[in-house]
Amino acid sequence: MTPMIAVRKLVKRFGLKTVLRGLDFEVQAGEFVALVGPNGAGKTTFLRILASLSRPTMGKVRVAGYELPAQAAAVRRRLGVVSHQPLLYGDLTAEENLRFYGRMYGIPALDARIDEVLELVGLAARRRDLVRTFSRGMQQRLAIGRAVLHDPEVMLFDEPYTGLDQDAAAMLDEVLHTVAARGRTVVMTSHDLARVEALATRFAVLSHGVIAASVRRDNLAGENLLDFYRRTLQEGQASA
Amino acid sequence: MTPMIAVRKLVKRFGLKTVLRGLDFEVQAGEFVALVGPNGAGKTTFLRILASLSRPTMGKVRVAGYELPAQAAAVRRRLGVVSHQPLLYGDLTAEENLRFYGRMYGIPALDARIDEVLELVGLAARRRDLVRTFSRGMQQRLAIGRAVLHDPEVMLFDEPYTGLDQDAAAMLDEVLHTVAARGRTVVMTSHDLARVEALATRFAVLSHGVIAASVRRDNLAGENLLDFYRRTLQEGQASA
Amino acid sequence: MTEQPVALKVLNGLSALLVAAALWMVVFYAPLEAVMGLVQKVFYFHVANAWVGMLGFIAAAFAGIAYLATKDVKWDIVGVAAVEISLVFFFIAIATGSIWAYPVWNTWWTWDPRLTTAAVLEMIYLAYLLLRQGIEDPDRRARFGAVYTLLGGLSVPLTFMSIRLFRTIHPVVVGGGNGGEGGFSMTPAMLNTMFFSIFVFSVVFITLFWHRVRLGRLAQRVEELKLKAMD
Amino acid sequence: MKKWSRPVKDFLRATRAVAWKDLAAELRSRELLSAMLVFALLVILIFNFALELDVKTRRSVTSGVLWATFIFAGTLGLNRSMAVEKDRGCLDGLLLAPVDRAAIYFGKAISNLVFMLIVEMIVLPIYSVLYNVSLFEPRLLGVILLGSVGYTAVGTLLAAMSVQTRTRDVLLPILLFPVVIPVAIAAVKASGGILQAWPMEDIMPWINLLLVYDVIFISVAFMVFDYVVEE
Amino acid sequence: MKKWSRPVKDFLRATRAVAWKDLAAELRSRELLSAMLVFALLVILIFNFALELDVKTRRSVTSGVLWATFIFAGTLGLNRSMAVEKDRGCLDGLLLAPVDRAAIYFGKAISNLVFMLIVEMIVLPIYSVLYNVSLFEPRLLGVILLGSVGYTAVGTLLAAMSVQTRTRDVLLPILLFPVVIPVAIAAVKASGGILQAWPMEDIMPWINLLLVYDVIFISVAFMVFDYVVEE
Ligand code: HEM
Ligand SMILES: Nc1ncnc2c1ncn2[C@@H]1O[C@H](COP(=O)(O)OP(=O)(O)OP(=O)(O)O)[C@@H](O)[C@H]1O
Ligand SMILES: Nc1ncnc2c1ncn2[C@@H]1O[C@H](COP(=O)(O)OP(=O)(O)OP(=O)(O)O)[C@@H](O)[C@H]1O
Ligand SMILES: [Mg+2]
Ligand SMILES: [Mg+2]
Repeated sequence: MTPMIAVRKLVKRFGLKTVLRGLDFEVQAGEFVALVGPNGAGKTTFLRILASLSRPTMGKVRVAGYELPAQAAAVRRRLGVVSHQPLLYGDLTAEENLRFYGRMYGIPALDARIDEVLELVGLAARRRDLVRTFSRGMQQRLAIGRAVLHDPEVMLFDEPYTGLDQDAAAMLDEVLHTVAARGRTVVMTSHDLARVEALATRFAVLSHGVIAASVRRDNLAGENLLDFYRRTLQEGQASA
Repeated sequence: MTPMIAVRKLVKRFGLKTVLRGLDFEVQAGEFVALVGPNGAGKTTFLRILASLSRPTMGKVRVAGYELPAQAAAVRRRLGVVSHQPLLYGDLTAEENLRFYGRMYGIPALDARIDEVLELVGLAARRRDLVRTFSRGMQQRLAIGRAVLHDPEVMLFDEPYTGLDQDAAAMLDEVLHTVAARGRTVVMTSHDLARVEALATRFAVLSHGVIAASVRRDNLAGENLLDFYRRTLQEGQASA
Repeated sequence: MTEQPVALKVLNGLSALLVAAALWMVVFYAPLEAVMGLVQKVFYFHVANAWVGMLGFIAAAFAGIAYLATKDVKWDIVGVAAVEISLVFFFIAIATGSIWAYPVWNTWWTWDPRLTTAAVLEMIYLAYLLLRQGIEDPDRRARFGAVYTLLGGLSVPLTFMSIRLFRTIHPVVVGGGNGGEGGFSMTPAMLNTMFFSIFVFSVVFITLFWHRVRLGRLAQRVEELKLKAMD
Repeated sequence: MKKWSRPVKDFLRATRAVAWKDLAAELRSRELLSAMLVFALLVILIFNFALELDVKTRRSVTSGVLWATFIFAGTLGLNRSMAVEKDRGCLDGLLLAPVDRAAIYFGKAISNLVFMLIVEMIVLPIYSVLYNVSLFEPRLLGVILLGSVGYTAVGTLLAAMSVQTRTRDVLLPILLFPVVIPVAIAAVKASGGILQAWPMEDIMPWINLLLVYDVIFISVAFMVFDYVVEE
Repeated sequence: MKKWSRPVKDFLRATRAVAWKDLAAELRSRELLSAMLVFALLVILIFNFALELDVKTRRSVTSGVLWATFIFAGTLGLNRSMAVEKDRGCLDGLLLAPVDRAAIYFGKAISNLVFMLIVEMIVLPIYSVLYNVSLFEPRLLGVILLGSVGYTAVGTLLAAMSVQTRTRDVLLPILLFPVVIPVAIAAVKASGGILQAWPMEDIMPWINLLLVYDVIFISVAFMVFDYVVEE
């Protein structure tokens, strides 16, 4: 089976600053990988490269079987992204936002799909309200709807729980479970190790620009994720 | 003993939208209160009123023995605030930022105090660098330094852990412990109930514009904070 | 890297010699122009600076294309160097033009198409510097800079052609009539002096350019070492 | 008519979607148009005070004042229209869509052009009432269209750049004005010529210049837009 | 000299601190000043095209063009100077300090005024070279000072308002221009009178009007600033 995401010797520099230093990473179809690491480790940078928003300086990146950045359009078609920001237009209604993105993706039978997604994220009642009148939690809900609208094979979530209250977080948990149950591939970053521990099937620690360790949940062997994380960072420091 | 913060029948409206509906709240000197509640409950609004950044529509607010908004200047002198944003000037260095705020507060022996604070938040080595070159974690550190610069009696923290990694969070934990040990009063909001549970001496749930429940850590009686929080919100819903 | 290469040292000396030679030619070799007299001598530096400046702007546009195609920082350094030096040269052209204009046209400045397009050209590259200053991320700075030099390059031909396309009072002496106020026909000695000073300023340009690129490289090294130290 | 191939159809669909969402949002709030319009009137007012326009001078400067007004108001519109994209990270949202980036550029350029034309079509009659000059001349409308196309073509590109800088509040006019001046000159001259009833052969060179710049700006922007939005 | 009381001293200390940090930041980057300056030159350029200013009309419109330039460039500066406060939530940081809000207002207004005056002092000589008019007249400088004081007094207030709105990218000029027009007219008339050597008794009414507006604007801004920044 070819992996859904395959990254080899990925290097990313911003000017002279090297953020990713020869990172190797592989995700099989249907896996749910949690990407953890300290502030400024390069998690967002890495996800932006996977999302084709940023170009690798060196290295090979394949997503859903297509090469990046060469076949970016094919990758984008199969990708759903939730980032720090909601990527929504404040001056359009919830429905119009989805309609716009639906058109950009060329989704057939768009109206039916929009109804479905609004139902999923619990915004059906507010569909005709302008997004800028939405609270932070509601915007995040719609951002999630936007990301799953075209039913992507691969989902990238960058700290999606930031600022969400318990209810909204539960909603997101549910969406993630549904997505995972349907065999979609998910990569998610978070600083909330407890939450991540309950969700993901594999944990990868990004540190000093490489994946310093990666472990399947089944293989944590009783060790809790926080300890594993701490140990990985210390070993990294010792070897550096 | 007069309470450090005393709020009676506080109402705050934005236009027609009532966010706080007759909120009562009291904090004794030396208490560490965690303010929790769903998205859009009004936590930020409430803290901004306590910080004198926003005017109450109705009701009485006393902080550190002074009336708000009438004696705002006296309150401000005794207040330290960490908000979502760092409140720092990107075009000034770390040191210049602190010097500026120090002058605004009229702090005597400012240079010595600046050295001390930079040491505390671990930025002594970067004191002459422009703040806009700082990473998010470093900006948050300096924001904390800014808030404690004038050694305030009351501290207000609005989701200070957002986006911080484990190390930076540990640093903040330490600052909060020091502050609490010195008998300062702290009010902090957060959605991370687990973290809050370990820190605060009292928990207050803000919901539907009032403090729906408030409990001291000692009185949680084995119930965990999440359950208490859930129960409070449900009771609120039932009675509404 | 820290020591100047021999070729550069030779160029330094050569530039100084050539400038001296050009001065000599302008003062003693080139004949006095009959109508305008002494100020006409500014002509040789005026044209040479303008030419070299405009060529530098064009070079920056090509460096921009090279950067966009290869994403090699080298081309960014080349682009900035070319723009910065050309800005100075071109400013000298404008200033000498102004000095010439005062006795001949009886004003320091007039809004003639040539003068205006020249001023606009200078502004474009000032805007370029402001653009770079406003961007933190070095990649983006280089990319946006490259795109902007490309757009700016479009204005160079217009500036050059302005005296040949529009009715202006600025004279044309090369490959054109004798139009304008203050035009004159060149004697062979004048022509020689002009070409020689264009050559001299080109050499000076290359020398300065080399220095500036070296400076850019060194600055880059410093940044690199700083980053290493911080890691 | 030959059936268009699938990529072309996708391209047009995306372009239409981008333009549509700008127009839909604006149709609801009308805040961009009203801001541009009010600003345009204020600029005319300022010109009026600054120049104490009297009947004699008025005629000769009409086209200049009009274009200066369009340029200032246009900058406001371009700035706002791109700021909307940066607001909640929408630019990333656009770039994540599986469409050619050029389609995004054309979508934005089209909506910007439409806003600009609407403002112009309202300003024209107001101006002609205020200053008692007749401006209804089909050829004038043609020139305004050509000028606006060139202006928004390069303006959309530069707005996409400036909105990504730290000094985004101030940078757009500084980048845009000097680059767009050739278009502005040609437009002022051509419209002035039409209003003063010059013979057509005197006007045509300016219209041709406008056409040349439109083509150049559109093709350059089309080619480099990718570099402006990528990281 | 009588010793000032403690509140007054606190007030002055805070005002100085606010102005100092703006000036310190600007002294380092100089990006605001250079942006205002380049923009001012561009505005002059555009006016020049728009109006084809010739020597005869030039004299009578000098003061108008100058003031329009100052007004446009000033808006740019005001916008940026307030945007800096919104950037990382700094405005809240200012408001949290135990100082009178009026001190914050005066601090910002002073730094804005200083920026504006610096730009004006650079634009004046450039303008006088470009248009061959002499502008060195102590009374003219006095009028410019008075006009700039009125402009920044109300501009600082309105910038603080517009930066807090959703449409902050476009709102400031729309709010500011109509309000500031009385000051602008008085300033244009007074400077025009001085440049055209009117008798002093014809100029004085305008200067008095300027003074009156300065006083009114400063006192109104002083009184309402509190309402603008609080929530
Ligand atoms: C501030 C005023 C001036 C500016 C900005 C200016 C600008 C330029 C520029 C950019 C060029 C080089 C382009 C070219 O060779 O076509 C040039 C060339 C030249 N300038 Fe000027 N100029 C100014 C004033 C003058 C004056 C007052 C005179 C003489 C009356 C003059 C005489 C010439 C001549 C003869 C050339 C060579 C033209 C040719 O190529 O045939 N310039 N000027
Ligand atoms: N556009 C950019 N230009 C320059 N440096 C950048 C850029 N984007 C990111 N960086 C740098 O790259 C490093 C990695 O940043 P990134 O945002 O990927 O970290 P992260 O792992 O997502 O951190 P966090 O947990 O705080 O979100 C940081 O040091 C950051 O300063
Ligand atoms: N300036 C304002 N104008 C209008 N409504 C406002 C304003 N500020 C806040 N609100 C509204 O008041 C309510 C409370 O907002 P607030 O930011 O205080 O919530 P919060 O408890 O901090 O939520 P979160 O957990 O998402 O930070 C929200 O519905 C919000 O939309
Ligand atoms: Mg991140
Ligand atoms: Mg909040």
